[in-house]
Order: sequence, then C-alpha cells, then structure tokens
Amino acid sequence: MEPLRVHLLLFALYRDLAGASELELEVPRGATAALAVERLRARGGGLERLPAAPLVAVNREFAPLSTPLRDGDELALLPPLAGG
Amino acid sequence: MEPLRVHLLLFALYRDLAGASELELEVPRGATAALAVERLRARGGGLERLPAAPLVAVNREFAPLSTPLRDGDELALLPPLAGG
Amino acid sequence: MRAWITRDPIEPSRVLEGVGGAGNGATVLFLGHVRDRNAGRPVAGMLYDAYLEMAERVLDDIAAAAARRLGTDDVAVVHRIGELTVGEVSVAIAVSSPHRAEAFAICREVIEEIKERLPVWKEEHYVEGPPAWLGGRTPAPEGAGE
Amino acid sequence: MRAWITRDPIEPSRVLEGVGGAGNGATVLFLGHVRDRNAGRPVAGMLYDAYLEMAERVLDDIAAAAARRLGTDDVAVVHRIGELTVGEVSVAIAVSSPHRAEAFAICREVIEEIKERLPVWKEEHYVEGPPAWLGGRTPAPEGAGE
Repeated sequence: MEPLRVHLLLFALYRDLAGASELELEVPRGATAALAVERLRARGGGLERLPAAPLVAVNREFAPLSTPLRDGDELALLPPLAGG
Repeated sequence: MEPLRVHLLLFALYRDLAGASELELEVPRGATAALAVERLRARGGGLERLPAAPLVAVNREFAPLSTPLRDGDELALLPPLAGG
Repeated sequence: MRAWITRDPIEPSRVLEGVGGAGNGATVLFLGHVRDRNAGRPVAGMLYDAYLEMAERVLDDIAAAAARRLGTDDVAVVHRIGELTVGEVSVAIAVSSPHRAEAFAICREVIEEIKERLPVWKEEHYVEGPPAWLGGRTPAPEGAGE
Repeated sequence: MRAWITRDPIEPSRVLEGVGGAGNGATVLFLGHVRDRNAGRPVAGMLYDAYLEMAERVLDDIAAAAARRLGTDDVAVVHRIGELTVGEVSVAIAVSSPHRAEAFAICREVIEEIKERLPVWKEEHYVEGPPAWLGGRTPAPEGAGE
C-alpha cells in the first residue's frame, strides 16, 4: 500500500529546534499523529529535540495524538500557546 | 444672638420640586442640617414637597443630618445619586 | 492620574492617552452610553445634572484612590454632563496595570464608586411623554459621614 | 462581530467602531501591551508568531461564542503578529452590552480564551542577551479533543 503523505508545520520554539518550518513526511497507512511525531524525531539532525508528545493540530483543529492521519493531512506541532 | 446664614443648593428633582436651585436661609445658632431642612420645608410654596430627611452635603462633603451648621455654610440637598 | 467633568463629547482616545505607561501589560477602558430604551420604553436622550464643584472633587478622590491601589498614575476618568443623545458616552474610565486581573478589577471598582458617590443626576427624555428623573442611590451612612 | 489578525499597529478607536449599538449601556475595551520588563529583566520588544490560518479560525470562533452569549454582534477582537516594541498593543477586545456586568465578564472571558486556545507564540527580546520563547499553555484535553 502507498504510504500517507503528511504536510508538517512547525512553529516558534519547535521551528527553531528543528531548523525548519515545513516538512513533508511519509508514514504508513493507519498511522496516528503520535506515530508521525515519532518518525519525525527519528530523522535526527535536530528533530530529535522536539518533544515526544507535543500539542498538535490536524487540519487546523486541536487533535489528540491518537488521531489517525489521512493522505494530505496538515499536521502542526504547537509549542505551549502564548497569545495575548 | 445673630442667626446663621446658610447658602442652600438644590439639584435635579429637588430643584424642580422647589422651583429654585439656590436659596438663602437663616437658622438659629446651633442649628443642625436637619433643622435647616425643617425650616426650609416650613416655608411652603412647593418647598414642603422636599423630603424631610434628604441626603445632604455640607461644604461639598456628604454629612449626616445631625451636622451642626456654621455661618456661611453651603448646604446642598441631594436626590439619590445617579451618575454613570 | 486625571479626573475631569466636561460638557463636550468624550473621545475615548483622549482618555486612553492618560494611561498605559511602559511597565503595564494591560489597559481596560469602560464606556457608559445612553441606551435607546429603559424598562421597555423608547428613550430619546438624557440630561445629566451635577453638583459640579463637589462632583469634581469626588471624582478626583475616586481616581486618586484607584491610583493608590495601583501604585501608579495610570488612571483616567471623565464624566460628561448636559444633554446627551442615544449612544453618546456619559462616562469613560481607563486603567492600566502590569497585569490584567488588576486592570479589570480597578476599572470596575471606579464605575461602581461613581454610581455610589458622585453627585450627578439624570433626567431621561422619552420619545413620547414627559421626562423623568431616574431613581438612584443614597451612600451608606459610613460614606455619608466621611 | 469582527475578529481579525494583523501585522499593522492596532488602533483602539477602530476596534471600538465594531461595537456599541444603541441598545447598549456599557462598552469594555481590553488592550494587551508589551511590557518593558519581565521577571525583573529589561525587555526591548516582542516577536509574535502565529499559525495564521488556524489562529484566524480560532479567533473567529472565540468572538462568535462571545456574540452568542451576548445575543448581539457587539464584539470586536484583533490580535497583532510580527515585531512589537515596548508599549505597543498586541491584542484588543471590545464588547458592548446593555449592562456593564456582562460587558466586563465577556471581555474578560475573551482574553482568557485567547490565552488558552489561540495558536500564537511570543519571543521576548531583551535589552541584553539572546531572545527567548515564552512558556505558555497547553489546552485541556477537552479543548484539545474538540
């Protein structure tokens, strides 16, 4: 089966830790957001500094890490929020 | 003994009831604000419509009706306050 | 700290100019307006009367007490008198503070104090029928005896 | 009801234009500013970063919920992003209501919701030394699971 392609977004502290603001990631069908984060961190090169269980949004909605991903999803890793 | 001269001020509803915004009043030495109000109401001509125990200010400070008056005092009769 | 009474329309931006020092993270502005109805009755406008000399002093006292609580000068308050039409601003209060909880609390306290202690009265003018002075508050004996 | 995110300086008077219908007796405006120090350390400015597309939607949701509670459209909220200097306004919220208690309460709720749910981050720039991203909040599981 074709893997899923996920569009990954990183903001603020996480962007600085990763040295990137956008990444394309391939994960197996049936993968959850948690698995995508795990694969991302396994790439190394600074990405291992991202937390294992960050706050995430899937397609611009806060979502639990257990959310299953679909092909083309936008997965954002969000540092603790600090608006205002 | 000379009576006290008191400068009396009326506002809002009380001014309308009394048909006047300022009055000069003579009261005996030792008179309180309460006595001044009593003498004022006794003049009639609409003044009897003023309440017997209004909120008062003596020289621009809220004051109990038992406050003794001095010659030249400014005594204001204040309807219930409605600022804002 | 600024407190004043005016016959002219109140400009919120001018009130905000009186607050907001660089140590503050929060500003709260309160505006009171003339409403278009009261108890279901259509209102055309409001006439504000004041014991001007006393009202100026009381308003100054209220602002000074708020500034003491803040520990800074970042309080501005203005009350309008005379004839106002629907929607116009009758009172404006601006408070700045390092933190928002205090800015909200002190701004709210100032408007409550104004309603409790300021020698101002209002006559409501209706779309139909004669105007009426609105009922108000009598300060508690502690306040009256101060 | 208006909610927007901007890179330009926030004009409080423009935010107030979005509220204040004739049925309202009270308007409360909240402004958040960049402070000149944090935890005793002199601050030069603040960089606001956002997940823009999501932040616009969340801000709209927050304003819409406030408008539903008010029963009117008299809510306006704007958040600024980009580089701000000390004293500049980062967020402004205006709420009008027939009565002041509700205007204060809902304005306060909107700023708390923004701090709780808006995907915005800030990097504090100091007079001396490297900048730092400020710690923030993680929405409760209910919020995260919505």
